[in-house]
Amino acid sequence: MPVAAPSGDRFTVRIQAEDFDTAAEIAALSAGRVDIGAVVTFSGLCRADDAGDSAPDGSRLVALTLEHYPGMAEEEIRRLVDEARTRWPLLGATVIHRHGRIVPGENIVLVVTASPHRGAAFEAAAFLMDWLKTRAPFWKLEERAEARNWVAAKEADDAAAERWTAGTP
Amino acid sequence: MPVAAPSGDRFTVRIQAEDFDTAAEIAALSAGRVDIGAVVTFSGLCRADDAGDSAPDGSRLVALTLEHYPGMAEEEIRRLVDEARTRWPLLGATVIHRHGRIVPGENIVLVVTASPHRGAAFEAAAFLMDWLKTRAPFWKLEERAEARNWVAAKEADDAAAERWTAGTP
Amino acid sequence: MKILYFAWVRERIGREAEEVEAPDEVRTVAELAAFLAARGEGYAEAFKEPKVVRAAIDRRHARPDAAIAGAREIAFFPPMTGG
Amino acid sequence: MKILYFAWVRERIGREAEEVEAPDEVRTVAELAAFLAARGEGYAEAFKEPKVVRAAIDRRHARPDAAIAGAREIAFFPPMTGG
Repeated sequence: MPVAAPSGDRFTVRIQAEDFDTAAEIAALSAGRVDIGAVVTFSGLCRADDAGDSAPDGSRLVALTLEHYPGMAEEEIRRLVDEARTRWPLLGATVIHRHGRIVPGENIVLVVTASPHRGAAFEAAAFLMDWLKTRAPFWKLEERAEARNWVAAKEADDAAAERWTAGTP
Repeated sequence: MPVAAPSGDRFTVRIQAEDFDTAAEIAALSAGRVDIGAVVTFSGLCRADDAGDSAPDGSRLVALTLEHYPGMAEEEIRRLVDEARTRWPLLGATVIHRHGRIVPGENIVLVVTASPHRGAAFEAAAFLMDWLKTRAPFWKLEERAEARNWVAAKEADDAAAERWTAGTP
Repeated sequence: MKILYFAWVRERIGREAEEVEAPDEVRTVAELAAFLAARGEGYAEAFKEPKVVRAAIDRRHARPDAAIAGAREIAFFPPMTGG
Repeated sequence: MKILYFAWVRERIGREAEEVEAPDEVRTVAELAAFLAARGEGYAEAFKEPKVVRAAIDRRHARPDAAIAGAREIAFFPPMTGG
């Protein structure tokens, strides 16, 4: 569970079907404050050639459908945000993950981190993305002209998450 | 000089007094394309306590004035972007650096990177910021209640830039 | 206890959730998976590579040797592919 | 050639730019800095710690031992603090 936030701290996790507005999320985190020196955002988008190498029929992606575990997804991401807060001096963080059907070019996930310093903002954002990939309970179903397949987890994602490990979250 | 961009590549460097619109810059980079999987933005803001530790009179920052070398600043940042393009598979990048008087809470610098994959987008953005700090010809003059001082370069910034070195840009 | 299934585990079993009373000798996540695998063809298919299927106990990731005593909700699913 | 000064180098010297004809024996950035340092009090103050002052030749960073022959524009400035 999140530690009670010192006043001025802004930490948000949302799981939603709707798209998000990156600019509004940056503004929500940083508006009216003068202690933030660095804001990093990561937007993950659906690519037309997502996992294209492994498409059995080589056809282009029509859409992804993201299934999630509603009771757990938000809780697990909150735990990752709490872990990030123990590691870096964050003044705010926002994670939004969409579910449902998403077509190429659309947003899937947003991570925003704010800190006095750039290193912390960069590292916390990369950490959140790496861990979110391997721990947040979401599953991508690919829809192509001739097939639908569940996307296989990537070993590269496990490796990316492992690089933060000494104490895992 | 930038290599002629393959069609669809979007690389922009701007030095300007005006503020920038992060959302518009993300949109300019990613609108209408389905090959981008990851967009990372870094916004550097002016903090009220910027370099506060070293303020001779401990007073809060009133403003920063950024002086730059107009003929060189854009060229040097373009060289850094070109270097980033040789290192990571970027589909676009935008760097905007402001000059002139900037008060706490305002934007100073924006870096946006777009790539098929998140690792490349994160690393290229961090690389551009680290190198920009130590190589782009900008100088910060602090204005405080009782003093004005040129900000001293930080060894930590040199160290951050050095971590990318094997071949320096 | 309540058991939930997601993604291809859900598709193979053909249901999202069910109430299950496991016998007392089923004490861990791995033992529960083996118990479920014996319930029919879809189950057997879902759990045929038991190391691939992940689990959560009461909405927290759990290892195969985690004890299930006292759990209210246990979920089985493939490796996550969000983000 | 044209010489430019920025930030506190500019302030100490009291000017932004000037045309300078350096004698032939001034061949490197470091030699040019030493030559300029001898032009007066402000110059001496600007270059009193020569290792701190950075230089660019024709808008590219240049080391102290870089040759200045053929340069059109040479700039001197403190370590950069942008970003």
